[in-house]
Amino acid sequence: MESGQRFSLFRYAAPNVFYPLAGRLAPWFAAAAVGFTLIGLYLGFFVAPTDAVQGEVYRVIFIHVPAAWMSMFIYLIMAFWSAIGVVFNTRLSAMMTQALAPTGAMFCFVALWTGALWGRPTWGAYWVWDARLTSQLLLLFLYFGFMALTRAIEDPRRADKAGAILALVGAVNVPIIYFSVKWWNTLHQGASVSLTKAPSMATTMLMAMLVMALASWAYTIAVVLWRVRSLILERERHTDWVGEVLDAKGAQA
Amino acid sequence: MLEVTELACLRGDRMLFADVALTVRPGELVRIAGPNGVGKTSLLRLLCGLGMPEHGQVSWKGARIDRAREAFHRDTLYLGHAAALNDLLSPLENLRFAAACHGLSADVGQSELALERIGLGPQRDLPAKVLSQGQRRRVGLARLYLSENVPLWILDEPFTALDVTAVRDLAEWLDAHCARGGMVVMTTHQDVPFATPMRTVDLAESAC
Amino acid sequence: MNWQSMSDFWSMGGAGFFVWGSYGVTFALIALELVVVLRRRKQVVHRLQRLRQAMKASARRKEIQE
Amino acid sequence: MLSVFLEVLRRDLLLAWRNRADVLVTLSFFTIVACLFPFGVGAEPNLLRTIAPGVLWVAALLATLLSLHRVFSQDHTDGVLEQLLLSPEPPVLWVLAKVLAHWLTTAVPLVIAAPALALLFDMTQSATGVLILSLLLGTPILSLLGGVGAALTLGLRGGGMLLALLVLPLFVPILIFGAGAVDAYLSGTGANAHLMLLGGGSLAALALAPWACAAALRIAVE
Repeated sequence: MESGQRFSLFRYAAPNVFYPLAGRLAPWFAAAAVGFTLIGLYLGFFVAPTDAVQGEVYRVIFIHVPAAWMSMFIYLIMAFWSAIGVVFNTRLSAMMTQALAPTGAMFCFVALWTGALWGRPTWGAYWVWDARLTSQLLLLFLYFGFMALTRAIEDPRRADKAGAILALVGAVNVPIIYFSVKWWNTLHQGASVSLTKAPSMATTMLMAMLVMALASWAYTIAVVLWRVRSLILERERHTDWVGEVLDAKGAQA
Repeated sequence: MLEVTELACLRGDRMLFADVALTVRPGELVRIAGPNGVGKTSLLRLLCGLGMPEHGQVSWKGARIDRAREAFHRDTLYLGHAAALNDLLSPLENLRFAAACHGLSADVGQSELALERIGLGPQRDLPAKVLSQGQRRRVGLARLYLSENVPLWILDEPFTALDVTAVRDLAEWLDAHCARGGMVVMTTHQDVPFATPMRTVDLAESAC
Repeated sequence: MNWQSMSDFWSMGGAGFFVWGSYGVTFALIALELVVVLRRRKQVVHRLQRLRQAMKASARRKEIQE
Repeated sequence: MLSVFLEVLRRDLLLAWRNRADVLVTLSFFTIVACLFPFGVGAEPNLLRTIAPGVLWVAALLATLLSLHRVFSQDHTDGVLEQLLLSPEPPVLWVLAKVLAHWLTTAVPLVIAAPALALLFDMTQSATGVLILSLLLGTPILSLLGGVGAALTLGLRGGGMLLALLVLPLFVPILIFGAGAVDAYLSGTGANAHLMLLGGGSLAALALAPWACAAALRIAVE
């Protein structure tokens, strides 16, 4: 909290300032997520044409690709917050990191799941040891590791710091994992499965995908803000401002 | 000089104490008192830089200890609850390792002498696992006899599991340290006869 | 318009299981995540309010004693 | 400066010597895991020769994983770790010494035992040489990254399982390049690129991991 008072830049890093701000912003992002999803689904199912090569199955792409992007972005953002937390010792950044992890894991799982369902009719297999799929799977384990570690440590401050170190170590390793797996894959590619290059996409397909990507951004921001609000209340429970928030809530009820 | 201002300690979710202020000057013997669970050990750990205070700061010779870590640790000796003893090594090996890690020069002769002064001469080459609880504590305390030039001693219950003569000898050694201009901050449950006037800080007054 | 009828829409050119399996699981997971997040928030607020009440009560008792 | 490094290294090696049964257990584990594979996939010599580098690398990886808890946990419970953190020297020095001691007492015995196992899998002599080289260059990364994991999970309930979850995904690239080196050599493309990447990885891990490890240890005693 001190740092928030010292630098105006970090004013919003003070939990007591951020908490109400998050509460005000979250519904707007949630609404945006719903709106973008509806537009994206409309574009994806009613405007975008049937793919000449893959048929209708390709429509999985409208969630698969945004989910895969999101799962990687979220890990990068977690690493970013961790670095901020390590350098400036702000408490909020660790809470953000922890609020992001479950959503990142969720998107990671969605990307794998939809990838499998897309792959079966397209390549004839639910799973191939392809570079992208494999590194996505490892990313899921990185998310699980982060969540397991921060939950296993009882002292919240220790959990914050340990999580930050792990997220940074993981972030350094993500590109290494990706490139190593890619290299491994080019050497070991099985003869029976060859991935067709993504067919050049119609503009409407691309539009639908981008709108869905926006929807997933908005959703992530909304859900993370909600989650971080619970975390802030728990962590700051011994402060006066949380007491006031709770009293105001009690008066409402 | 050790200066503590507005120190607050959070353990888990519980605020143990807040607003602890303390200044220790050369030659002073300070005892941290208070009932069990009030956070005496936590305070000592904050003083020696093992813990991170929730609020406030600790300064040594005018510099914050987290900013001037190396200089501070050169000047500090901390003996905690755990004896910092490896069971497979002998007291002599343990002592020499501890001293070397601290950058203290401790050849075999000095170390043997230190062990003799604390009453562990005969056991110095046995593996530490055969030692009794009191003997284990003493291996840690033997470091005090190698640390004459380390000004600040932070001791957590140094007198437990010691017999009467050992307590008297140790008290004399602490007195001598203060007379040299050293500083001692400690906790103890026993009434120990010190020659140095002892200042008692009651942590219960700062408890939350 | 891509679809002639509702059943045409649901069958997705024979790939209905794969497309709807993807969308179904995704939205189910999102719904689940939202439920978990909102329920957690409710629980936290409840628990902290109870804690605060207990703290206030004990503070009051202390005052009366003094 | 160096004295702390040397003291810690000397002490950890001495402790490993007094505890030498531990090293034997790790070694036996390595052997047994590798020997399980023929029972699982069949004793067809060609198949065994093909999977040998991967099997030996996986076994080495698991053996290292099982030995990682030794790096810090005893010192953590004894209170020695606290004293080390209170040393006026930079923590990176003694962290490095401890990791080096772990490597010397775990990886080096594995490397020495590897040729015997390679024999069981009917690997050629030159392929065995490449395997040993890849183990020598790759296992330092295992010890360094594993040290970070061990420091992060220090004193936690179920720490062993958690440690596996944390570090095994990070070990995948090492496995790929380590086993890949032998494959590449056998396929005629040459193992240079793989070995160089492993060596580079070791250097990078050497530069970065001790800092992360020291920070994690500081948190663990807090």
